[in-house]
Amino acid sequence: MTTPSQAVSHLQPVLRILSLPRRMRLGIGPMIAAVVLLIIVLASLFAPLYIPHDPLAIDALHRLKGPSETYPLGTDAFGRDLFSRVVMGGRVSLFIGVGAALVSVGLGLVIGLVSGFFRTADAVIMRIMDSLMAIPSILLAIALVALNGPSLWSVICAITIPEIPRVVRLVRSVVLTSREEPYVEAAIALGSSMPKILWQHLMPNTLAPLTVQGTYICASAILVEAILSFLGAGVSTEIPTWGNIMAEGRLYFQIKPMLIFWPGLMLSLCILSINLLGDTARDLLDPRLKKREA
Amino acid sequence: MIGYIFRRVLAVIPVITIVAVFVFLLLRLTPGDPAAIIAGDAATPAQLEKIRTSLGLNDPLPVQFATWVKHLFQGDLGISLISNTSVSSMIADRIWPTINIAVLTIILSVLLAVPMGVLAAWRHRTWVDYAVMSFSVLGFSVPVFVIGYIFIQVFSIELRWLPVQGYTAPSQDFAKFLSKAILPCLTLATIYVALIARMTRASMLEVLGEDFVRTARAKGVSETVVLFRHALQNAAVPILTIIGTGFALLISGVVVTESVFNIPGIGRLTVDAILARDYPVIQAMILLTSALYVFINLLIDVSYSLIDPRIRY
Amino acid sequence: MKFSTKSFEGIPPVLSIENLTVGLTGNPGAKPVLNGISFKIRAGETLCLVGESGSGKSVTSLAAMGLLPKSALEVTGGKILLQDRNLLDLNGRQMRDMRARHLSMVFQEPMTALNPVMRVGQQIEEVLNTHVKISAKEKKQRVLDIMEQVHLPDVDRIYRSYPHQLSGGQRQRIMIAMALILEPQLLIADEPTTALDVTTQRQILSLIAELQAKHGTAVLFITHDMGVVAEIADTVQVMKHGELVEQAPVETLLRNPQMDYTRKLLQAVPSLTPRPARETAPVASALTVQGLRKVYGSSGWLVNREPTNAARDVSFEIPRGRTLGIVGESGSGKSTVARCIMRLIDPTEGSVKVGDLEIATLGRAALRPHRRHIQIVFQDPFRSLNPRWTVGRSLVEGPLNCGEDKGAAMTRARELLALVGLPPDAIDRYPHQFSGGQRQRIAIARAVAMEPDVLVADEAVSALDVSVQDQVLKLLDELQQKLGIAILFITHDLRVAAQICDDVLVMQKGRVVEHDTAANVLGNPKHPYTKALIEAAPGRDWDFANFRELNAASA
Amino acid sequence: MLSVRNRVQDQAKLKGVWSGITQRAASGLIAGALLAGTGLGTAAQAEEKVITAVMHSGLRVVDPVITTAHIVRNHAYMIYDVLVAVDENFTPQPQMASWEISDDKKVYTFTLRDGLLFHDGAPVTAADAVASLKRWGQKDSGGQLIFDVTESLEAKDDKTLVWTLKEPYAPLIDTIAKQSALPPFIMPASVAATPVDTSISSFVGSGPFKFVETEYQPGVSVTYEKFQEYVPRSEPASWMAGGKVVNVDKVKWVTMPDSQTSINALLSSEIDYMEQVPVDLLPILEGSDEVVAEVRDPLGYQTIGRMNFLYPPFDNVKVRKAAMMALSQEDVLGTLIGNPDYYKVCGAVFGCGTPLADETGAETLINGGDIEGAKKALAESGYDGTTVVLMQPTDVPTISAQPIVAAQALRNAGFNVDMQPMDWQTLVTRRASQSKPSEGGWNLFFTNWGVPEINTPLINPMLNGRGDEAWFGWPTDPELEALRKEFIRAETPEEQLAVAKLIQAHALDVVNYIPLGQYLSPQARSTKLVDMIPSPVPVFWNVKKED
Repeated sequence: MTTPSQAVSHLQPVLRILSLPRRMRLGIGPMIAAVVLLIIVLASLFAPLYIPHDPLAIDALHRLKGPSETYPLGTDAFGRDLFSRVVMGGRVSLFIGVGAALVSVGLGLVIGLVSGFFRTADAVIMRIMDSLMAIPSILLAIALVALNGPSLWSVICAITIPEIPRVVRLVRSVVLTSREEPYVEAAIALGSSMPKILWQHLMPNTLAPLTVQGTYICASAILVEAILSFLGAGVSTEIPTWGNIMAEGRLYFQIKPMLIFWPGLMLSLCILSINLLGDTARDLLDPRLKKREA
Repeated sequence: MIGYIFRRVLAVIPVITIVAVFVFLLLRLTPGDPAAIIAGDAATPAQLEKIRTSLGLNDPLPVQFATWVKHLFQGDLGISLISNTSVSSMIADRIWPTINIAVLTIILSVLLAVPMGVLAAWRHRTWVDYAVMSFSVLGFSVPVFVIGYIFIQVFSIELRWLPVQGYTAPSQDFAKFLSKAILPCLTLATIYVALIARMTRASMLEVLGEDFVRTARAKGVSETVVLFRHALQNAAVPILTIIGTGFALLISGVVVTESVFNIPGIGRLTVDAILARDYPVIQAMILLTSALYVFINLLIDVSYSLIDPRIRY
Repeated sequence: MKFSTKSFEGIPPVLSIENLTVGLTGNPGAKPVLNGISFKIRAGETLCLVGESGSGKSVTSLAAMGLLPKSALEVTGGKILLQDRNLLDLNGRQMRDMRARHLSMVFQEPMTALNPVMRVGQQIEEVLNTHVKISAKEKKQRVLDIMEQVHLPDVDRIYRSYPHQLSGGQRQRIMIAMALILEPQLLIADEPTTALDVTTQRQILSLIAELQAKHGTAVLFITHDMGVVAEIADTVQVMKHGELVEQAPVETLLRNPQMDYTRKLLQAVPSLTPRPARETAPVASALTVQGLRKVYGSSGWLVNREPTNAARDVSFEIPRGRTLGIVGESGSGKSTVARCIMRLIDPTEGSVKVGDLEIATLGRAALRPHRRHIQIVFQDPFRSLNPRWTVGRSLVEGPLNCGEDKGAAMTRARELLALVGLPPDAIDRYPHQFSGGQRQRIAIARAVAMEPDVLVADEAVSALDVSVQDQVLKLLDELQQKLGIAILFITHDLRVAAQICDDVLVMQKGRVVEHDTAANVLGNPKHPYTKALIEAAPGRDWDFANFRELNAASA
Repeated sequence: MLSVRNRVQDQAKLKGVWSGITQRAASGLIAGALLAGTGLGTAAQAEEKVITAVMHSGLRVVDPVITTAHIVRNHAYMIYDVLVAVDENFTPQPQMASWEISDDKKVYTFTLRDGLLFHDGAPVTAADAVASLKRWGQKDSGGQLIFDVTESLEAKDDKTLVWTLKEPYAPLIDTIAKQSALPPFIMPASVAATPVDTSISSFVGSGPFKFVETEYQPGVSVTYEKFQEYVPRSEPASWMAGGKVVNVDKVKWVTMPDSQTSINALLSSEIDYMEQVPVDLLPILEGSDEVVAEVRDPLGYQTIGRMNFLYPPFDNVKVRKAAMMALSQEDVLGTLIGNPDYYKVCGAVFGCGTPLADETGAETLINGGDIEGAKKALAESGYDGTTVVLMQPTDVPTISAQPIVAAQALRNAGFNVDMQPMDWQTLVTRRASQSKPSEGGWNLFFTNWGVPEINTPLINPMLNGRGDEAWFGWPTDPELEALRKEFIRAETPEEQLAVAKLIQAHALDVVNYIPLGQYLSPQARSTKLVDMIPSPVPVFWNVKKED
């Protein structure tokens, strides 16, 4: 039943995506970023399959050693294998990043939609969000970690909560501006109910900016985790993260800079890639930029 | 205008109230006992209990909250549970290093970032643009403390140009202040420059596409005038906004930088207080920084009307 | 109709464009945006460049100014000679020196073309700062002089004003003052009056003519409006898709167009003569509006603002199958009325009855089932369809809300697409795959799918080129005949109103100043404001579609 | 609430928050800019001899009675003096006072030496000493024991203090001469009147240094200046005893959050002294001619593990023994310190290098552990797999390794370990909780003690079998209590050693706590600092600063 023209039209989205870099004149940066990120993600994901040591295994006789056959990147202050810790740390750091991004975007979307829709709730919600915004996020995060103990979830939670108001504001502003769009007014005229308009017309508009925001949150979460670890309010060292590997390593910065260099490099590369991809996504999704390109 | 400011100030009240309640509850629900910290390693549970009672920590929460708020209204931020000195004098002692460093950082950042952003927007899609953008993405991607350590390693240890750490009040010795403040400020500025340069570029790109820029060019004015006289002022509102919201970022940077460079500012005071559960200090600091954040953003909102005559309140 | 009859025999050209070709930057294979354009303008001559959107008019003017966006467009061939210098050979600095001194430009949108954060006096003075060295006092004097010349009132005050403190007309006068202060040989005016109301447009056109006569400036005037062409042109150039179609002195072109495209373009211009009256069988009223009033911005706590009456005491009635036009300039309150009737905003007082049902006072939820009786088509075809939805999904949204079966709704959607003249496969496509006119058809189909009694068309053809405008108007007319819908047609364009309305209601500052049959309002206006509006309509004495004077037909 | 606190609050109110801040505004940036070129700022300081020292922690609490924190004790040694003090042979010597003991060993008479002055100019009287001792006696566990048998403690005249006991208490002089954790510092009687649970807020002492109150920033820096009127004893300084001769004008303690920064600051002569250098970082200092790294405190620290006696599995002595068998001091110390020059495997609960040292019962600990034996012992103990809640502090480097190493060893032996990370402050709070481990309590944690804090049964906080009154872990151990009483009654060092051996054997038999070995903490100083005396407490008398 499929006519050739239909087949082409089905393929079109795919073709559009494939030709995106060329059409947007993106240059090579985002492509490299994507490849780097993919490598980091895969390497972290499959880390348990190939790491030479248990990242927690202590070797008291081989502390702070340089690279060797047994320890490809050397060992840390506990005699644990740096290589294994860095790749396993990547798993956790990425998990924190993605987790924080998903949770804050998810919660922010719901709260933002509610706020954009229920005018009465809006005032209250926005005051609470303003208050949360006003509290410096790092202090809030330290306090939250202190509250819940340095478990993975409490760190994610501590990173997420300060991000939520930003997401809520974003969603709300998209909802409020989209409400003025003629096609939304047309939908009102067509008798669509408010929840339906909200979900079918307005919510999809938030997805693009939320995707962009999500990448930034993901990047910043990985970074904030490192800072929390640095300040002594991070995840326990039993769960290696790039952040706490660096935080532990900073004591030995001058005698073993590699302890900071490797996790720092991975972290920076990873965040760099995510940010670059986020920028690219934003450029692609920003209608104003699009207009200018046209 | 006055009415607007008045309304904005009124709107601050619920925000600060929520912050106050939130922070208070957050801390009191936190496991952690200042008494245990005061008493040290060898204390017994009975001794801890006595200290708790004497600190008022065994009163019911609402009573503790009411006491705190009552004192707040009298301008009294309380007494540090740990050091037994007044919180306001602790803050007063330690706020100046932070303010001096922060102000210097902002000045430095704006001076660096705005021209960078303008240049990048002007030379959109050229190597200049890519260089500025790469820097600004990089600035976001490296943890502050790593930047700090790199600076220390390079400028203090290898080159021996600048001191490793510390702080001297500018009133005491301005040259010394500068020499000690430069590395922390540069460290702090990295992320701030990245942020402002990005926003300047984006905002300039938008403005440069506007009709009046074309009009200016049609008049035959030079590019410098187009960029800095016509475009920049129009692009300034989002740049100012980001400087305001970036204040939060600055705070988190300050907390870390003060640790790396050993600056006796309020950032470290707060972190130490949180780790030591020094409730009055934490409450005062979070309240103060929140109020400062709100106030700075209020100031920035009001300053919009100076930049853009269309904005009137 | 009095056309310009100046002769330019023997006068040397100020600007000659020879075989100008402009292509996409870095994409030499693509079809050029301008393809071998050549023309000349002589001193004192007004050359009108006309064409529909995308014909390359503005690109031509920007190329002449050297202001093409470098990243998108580049000149690939030809010459632009100003007197004897080829502008394309100049470097950036030399070109900057040329601008404002030898050639200058006025843009379409005077609000955005002026720097919003700079006082207008300084913006004019900046031209002097850039190009001449005279004392500050002299500069100010020259600025005030030129401001007087463009007939700005109270020049000292306006000198210190910001653009947003001025009216649209005043801003455009500032733009003209800025363009002419150094008395350039060539003025390029790119749709300078399109964003203005007709009465203001008239003033600006005569100002340009006046200054041109005074300084002997050559004017390259870009417009899509044939009325304006008839008013001001000496010579006309018709453009289509980056190529010149026809060039002729204005009268020749309007009386005796040679090319098919020109003829089509002219024929699409709606006539100011009202459509023949339709017989008025006594039919039931589809929409009755009584004493409608909308007040914005009441003073609240700590806010002390004067409330604005956007609409006051508006009453009318539209019988089934008839069209009522509301005309007026911007800010007259016509759109407010439309939005109140649609209940997109809540009227402050008054009654809106669709058939016998009072909808002005119904609650949101109670109103929803009755929405299908009254539908709307918006001005901007690019924003009135959800870009993420297929056409089919947009078309069935309303019927599904009314509880219709999805299959049946889709079938009906296909029929509707055929009805509005679109292919059936359009149903699976997305809005961006259609042109503006096609999208407006889809929007109409979407409204019609609800089988409404009343259709509100809010400037529904204003954003479209005349040829497309013509088709959409015809479509509305057809639909009305087939379905018997009552149409409330909101427009600022008297020509359009004349073509489609049975009755016309003229609004000014929120009030109805005249309400009568189209023939009476347009043919025999009573209210001075209506008279002024008609008076200001450019080319109002010319019957473009028939290439002759209007009164010739009645004579 | 109590008077001192209120007084401070009132002052704060008077001052107001903002006036305090605005006053200092004058000395902010603007003033700084004005002064910039003049060089006024440095002129006055050039002639002063100032030692800038980085201590192991910031000073926040200033009451040496309310807390046992080392930094507070160190601070107290700067500004206060003590009646008697211990020298490098662990022998008590007169400091402020000489003493005589009556023949029935029930009356101790102390005589204050001449020239003792408080920093406010008032002479030190016996009444001040009485008040100070009484306040201390409410808090210090050794003091409590003495006051349990005290008949009276009173000032006979300005110089003479008489302490009458109900029964002889042999270790009295040792107890008041101890240098850790709570030595009885002598304060003015008015200050000592502060209730023992309320922190004092006065800084008036009679020690060799005066506290510079205006330069005190809690947690950041504290400055002491030489107390010109202080009269040192004529004997040479030896540990806490002897003449406290001050040879510098000022000593400034600054806190640095990170040892790396301190080391760099020391290398670039920004500071003169660093109290604790992580052993791993010593190589950075090696190349420098201007900095010396050395061990000043010959005893060092003992690192220990403590179990909770109230809840399974460690309420069962067999399980405790199995756990101890699994642990190896070498592994713990190797991981914690690394360089064997700076650690010592030592099974003595009273610390090696002390008079009472004995290693009975610690064989598995000092010989690399016995995992197989531990497995077997655990199997026989009836351990049912109950989770061991192990508290791991994440923010204190000197106790971060022990939990990690121990968790691994215990898991190897068959324990089910739940290592819960937390910051140290959470840990100190939580260890005070007697709740079930699953409800906010705990089973096992680690900490460190300075050896002088644990070197006798009287002061060792762990060796207390009084149940709920005992240190965290709350063992109820009448036998231990009996042995301690016996130790108190012992009169000669030989008798004391004999009892101490019994206590050592008993402690390890019931696994009162697990000594995990001893380590030394090197300090670093600029070579300009000379004549620094060895001492377990970092003291700043005797030391000279060369130009």
